[in-house]
Amino acid sequence: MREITYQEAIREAMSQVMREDERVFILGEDIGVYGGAFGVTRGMIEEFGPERVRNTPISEAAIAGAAIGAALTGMRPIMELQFSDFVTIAMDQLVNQAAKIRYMYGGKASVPMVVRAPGGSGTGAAAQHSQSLEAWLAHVPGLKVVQPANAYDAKGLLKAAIDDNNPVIFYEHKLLYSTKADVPEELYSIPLGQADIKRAGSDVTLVSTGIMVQKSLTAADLLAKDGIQVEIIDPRTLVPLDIKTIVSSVKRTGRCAVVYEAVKRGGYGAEIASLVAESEAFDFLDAPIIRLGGKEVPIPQSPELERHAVPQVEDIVEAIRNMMQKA
Amino acid sequence: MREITYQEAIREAMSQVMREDERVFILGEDIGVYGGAFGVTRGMIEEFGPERVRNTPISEAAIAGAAIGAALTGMRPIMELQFSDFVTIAMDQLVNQAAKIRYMYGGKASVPMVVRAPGGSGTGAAAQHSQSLEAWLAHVPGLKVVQPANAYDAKGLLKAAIDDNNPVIFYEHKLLYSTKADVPEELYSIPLGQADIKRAGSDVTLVSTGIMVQKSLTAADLLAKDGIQVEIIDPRTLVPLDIKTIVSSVKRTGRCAVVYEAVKRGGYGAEIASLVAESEAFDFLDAPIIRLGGKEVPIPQSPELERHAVPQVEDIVEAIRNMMQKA
Amino acid sequence: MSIPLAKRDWNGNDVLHLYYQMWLIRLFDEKVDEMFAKGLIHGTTHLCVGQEATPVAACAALMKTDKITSTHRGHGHCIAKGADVSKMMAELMGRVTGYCKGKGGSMHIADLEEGNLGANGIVGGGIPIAVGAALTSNMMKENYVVLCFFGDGATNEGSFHEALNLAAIWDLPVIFFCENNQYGMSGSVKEMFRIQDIADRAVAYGMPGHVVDGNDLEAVYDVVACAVARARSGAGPSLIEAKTYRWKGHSKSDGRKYRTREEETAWKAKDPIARFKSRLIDEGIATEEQLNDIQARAKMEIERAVSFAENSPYPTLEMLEEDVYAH
Amino acid sequence: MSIPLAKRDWNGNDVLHLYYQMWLIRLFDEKVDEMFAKGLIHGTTHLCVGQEATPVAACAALMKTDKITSTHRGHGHCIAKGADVSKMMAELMGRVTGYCKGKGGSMHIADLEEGNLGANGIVGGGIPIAVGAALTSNMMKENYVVLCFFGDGATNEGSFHEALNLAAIWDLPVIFFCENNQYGMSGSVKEMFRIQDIADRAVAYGMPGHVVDGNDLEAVYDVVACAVARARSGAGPSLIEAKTYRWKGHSKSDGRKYRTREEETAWKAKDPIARFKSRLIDEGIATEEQLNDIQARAKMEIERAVSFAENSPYPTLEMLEEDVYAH
Ligand SMILES: Cc1ncc(C[n+]2csc(CCOP(=O)(O)OP(=O)(O)O)c2C)c(N)n1
Ligand SMILES: Cc1ncc(C[n+]2csc(CCOP(=O)(O)OP(=O)(O)O)c2C)c(N)n1
Ligand SMILES: [Mg+2]
Ligand SMILES: [Mg+2]
Repeated sequence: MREITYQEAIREAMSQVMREDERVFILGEDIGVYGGAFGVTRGMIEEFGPERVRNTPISEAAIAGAAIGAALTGMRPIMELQFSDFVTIAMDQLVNQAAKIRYMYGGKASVPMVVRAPGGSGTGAAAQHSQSLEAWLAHVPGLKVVQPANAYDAKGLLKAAIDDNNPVIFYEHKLLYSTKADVPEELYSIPLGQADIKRAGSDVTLVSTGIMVQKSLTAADLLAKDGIQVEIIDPRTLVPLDIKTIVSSVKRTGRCAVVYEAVKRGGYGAEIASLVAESEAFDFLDAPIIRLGGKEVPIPQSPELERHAVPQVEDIVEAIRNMMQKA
Repeated sequence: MREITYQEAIREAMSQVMREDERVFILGEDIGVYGGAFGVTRGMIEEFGPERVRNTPISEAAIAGAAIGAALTGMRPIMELQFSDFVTIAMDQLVNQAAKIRYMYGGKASVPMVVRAPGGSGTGAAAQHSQSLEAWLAHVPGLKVVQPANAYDAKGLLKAAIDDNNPVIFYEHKLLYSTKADVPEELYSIPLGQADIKRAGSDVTLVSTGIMVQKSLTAADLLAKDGIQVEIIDPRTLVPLDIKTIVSSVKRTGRCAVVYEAVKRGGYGAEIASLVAESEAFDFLDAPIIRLGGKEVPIPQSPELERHAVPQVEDIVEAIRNMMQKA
Repeated sequence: MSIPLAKRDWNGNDVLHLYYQMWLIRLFDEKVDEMFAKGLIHGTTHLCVGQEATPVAACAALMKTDKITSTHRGHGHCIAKGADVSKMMAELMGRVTGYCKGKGGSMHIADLEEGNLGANGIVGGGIPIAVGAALTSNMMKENYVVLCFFGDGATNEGSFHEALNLAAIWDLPVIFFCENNQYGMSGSVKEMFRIQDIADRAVAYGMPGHVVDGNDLEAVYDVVACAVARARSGAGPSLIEAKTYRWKGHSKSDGRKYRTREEETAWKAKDPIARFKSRLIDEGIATEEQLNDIQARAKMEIERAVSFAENSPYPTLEMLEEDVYAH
Repeated sequence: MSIPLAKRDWNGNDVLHLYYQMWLIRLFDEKVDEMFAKGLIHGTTHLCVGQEATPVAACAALMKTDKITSTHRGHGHCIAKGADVSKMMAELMGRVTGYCKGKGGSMHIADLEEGNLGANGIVGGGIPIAVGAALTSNMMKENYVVLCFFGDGATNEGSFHEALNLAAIWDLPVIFFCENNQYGMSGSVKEMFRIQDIADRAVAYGMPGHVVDGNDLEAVYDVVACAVARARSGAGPSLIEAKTYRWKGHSKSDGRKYRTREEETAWKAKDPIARFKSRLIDEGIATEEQLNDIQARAKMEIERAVSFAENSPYPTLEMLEEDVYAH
């Protein structure tokens, strides 16, 4: 199989779907000849033209609203938020409109749209361009939230997101764009709500999301040298969440850690930890459930500060080691 | 001491502070002669005039931004969001500006402002006017989040919020406005970050926020008849959170339940439950930590559906009973 | 006004039906007012008594396949676009037979079959959605136009601005129709704008702007018909401002302190229904008696609606968690 | 342009100092470009080479006590308002001696002492904040004015609209200054607007709008001075649109596919610095040699800034969690 990048995988999924379904189109800032701030749509306007790869003014509320109106009347728009931080401007449309329309209308309408949102820190772009705000969206009934951790997942999950008849927030991570994986050329779908065991292990269940999956894999290799076998579960989608896979793993390992880049306080990892704490796995727990998340700070620009603002491999290693010592 | 309503307590705190400090003023929609959608500012424009009780156009982003700019240059604005749901429109200003300015500027500025936000369901106002979105704001470093459960707390916490040198989101609950409590006439301050044990008990620790405190108190009375002694802790402020008081209670009771009106999935109760699960109280737990929160639905209009969308007294009673049966 | 009523084609509509519709709207909202006062309706509602000419005239200029977006003050729009008042009344009363199964209530009625994409509880929230619906028409060559209703207050929201610009640059078939009833809740247009005519805002987007007497059914019809023709031909959007007045308070419990009783009386003298009635009689289209019969027929229809609603069941509790996600 | 340079008072500024400032801005940004290419600066940056006349002229028309708000493309504004380029360079390099201790970086430099309320990474984010700062001036009778910088692209954000209306109805002392450099990232003004002049948007708020050649320092100075006088006298805000051009790409890695090399060349021929230089020589204010000396002095100042920054320490890790909240 060929290796392609996460960025290419996303572009490929969009392009393949757009070749098949004329209702699918993309809209967003600078997605035309510029190719998007991260180059994800590069070359697409050349293939699909400016009608289906629509450059918009800098108006996140209107872009989201236009996507909603188009979805409500039969299209399947993909909106690119240039940085996921700008979701702050589109919140009313996404939360009060997209998420609720179906329910408020008694099930008589649907809003099939995808919001692609590049998130995360690590590029030195500072506090307003580095956030991980997926917990907000995951709190809202009516939205689905996807967070692919590698190129393979990105392609399959994006296909599923586009096919879904609901508004789906698709969180990409800037630092993952250039990472590679084996990705089939043909289109395939990974069902929303299916966790993936990224590594099997017996000592501790590590639930990691987004870019933390990569870091957890590296940490697990290091921990394996100490004889600690970490099982890494990537939920892949926060809503719907495959809590079953997580709970059954914790029942086997007796230990649970949750790692996410978002600010620890109030991050979605809290939901995951709480679900474990109230599940049947509780009786199997040999140690407190721990969470590693971003520090309670806006992301700073200075490189070392930025690095230390979110969990790194060494933090994961240390936390798991401590956890294994307890109990 | 005299009894006054929650609404009166809030108005009294604002008025008393405004008499003392000319930098404090209020801005928002229809807060002038109309007195605000819930009557909280009634009579204030008559006392303080239209300069300090400023009616604004329907422009939540600009209202928030104007408050920020005023705060940054020496004022202490209080912004009234007509319904807390409209925070969706002010999110960029509150999250990307107010919360981060101090940090981004290396500590050289401060943004002392209060955002009063009436939240919650129960008035039949349906999905776009009934949300409890405090978890979003509590996830954001740089913001503080307050949620008073009765008139006494409302007055003291609002005074503390106005005195605080940071942006404070002050979540009021519509159904609490008409509830009464003994409230001192003179101005007093309740420190942010100090939980209140609303009822002492030995069998289970019930952490309740906002309107759920009242419901929990009623439930506790019913449970006491069965011989179940519930300890009710009201954190009063989500950020900063007095986790110490919670943890020490759970260590005594061995059981923890968290009740909140917001949608259960991703609500701030998940943060509280997770903190308990990773704390030293873990080893004292005799049963899984449970959460009661809103159902995963937009709030419906039809009265019975609306009632059932969020925890009610009977749900709390039942959950605690079940919890006591286990273990 | 110079063209005799009988010589107009009214876009295929029977001119007396327009008269009937105005009465249906007025009597519907008067009934709602009465039922609200009696506690028979839960929640909130916004009445458009006095503003009957704008929805009726605007919708008369549309084809059945054309679409509208509506607002919190949406009963008139809904009726004018062809809704069944029984299902509307059932919705307001939270019954399962309502347009939204009772989940939406007054502020969220949608009637997709007739092309009503829905009311909206968020001021300005529907404007970008209308643009998106027009985008579908454009991309799929469906040739429908979208008429977007909103109030004067809504034109101070950022969503108005972003949406109008987007529609303008993409030449979308939207008619932005502002019902300027002089107040956004308590905010007078005299205080909330430094301009005389909201229609002048069209200049900012390079689209035509028109001011029209909103209590003159014929004048409104003419200006909308012209904008519809323009939109349908691909020449792009227009902004229309219709000056009118709401006779009742903003919503329940409005003391109307922000305006004088004299002003109200002066506007009531410009009753759009009475005015049209005189025209019909003066031009010999119908006799006073015939017109009174029409009014009586509307009254009966409203009575039927009330008894339909009162005899309808509430949604069952099982329905609470349905309709959140589409499959 | 008709007034001889020597006869102008330039608001107390030395005319040669303005020339010096333009060079300081250009050389600063060219140095940043170079260092960025070499990997010496982390993160992102937006250069204003070619746009030196607008900040220098606009700030010259202000008093030291007046304030500005700035944008992502803010180095010029910052320097023109009196910042120390050493502290700016240190900030870009993430050093503790920078304006924000290295926490903010290029997009968040604030210099409160000189009245620069800060750059902003959110397009349009600073506009409502400027209005708030002007509100303080008004309420506290501080008599300062606020000059709010933003780009053409920002005028399509809702925040622009809401903020301008608010300033207009409250007659606040703000000058809304749009640097129309023809593009918002890749979005050409020709595609993103249906109007010729952004200044025409002033009509929507009932404030004066002015178009000016942004590469003509004198013309910009005159129009700003006039708007400042108006604002200071209490007559309210103005909107100024200065037409200019950014010579470099939008930020790092911009292939500039959305515009032609011919267009760039044509604009470079309108170099604002060269133009002002000719004026100074033609009017006999300075000789070519003297002007070259000024330029050389600016170059030295930039070199000093670089070595200051390079020799400055990074913030320590303990500083990561400081400055989130004010005490
Ligand atoms: C975003 C938002 N802000 C505020 C409100 C509260 N609110 C509901 S209707 C209304 C007045 C709207 O005025 P206008 O647009 O003129 O419509 P009208 O009520 O006059 O028909 C307000 C402030 C809201 N629903 N949504
Ligand atoms: C709300 C928001 N949307 C998008 C961006 C990404 N972005 C940064 S600068 C820019 C272009 C801004 O154009 P303009 O206002 O004309 O300023 P210029 O860059 O030309 O100086 C864009 C789209 C952003 N930072 N903030
Ligand atoms: Mg109105
Ligand atoms: Mg620009």
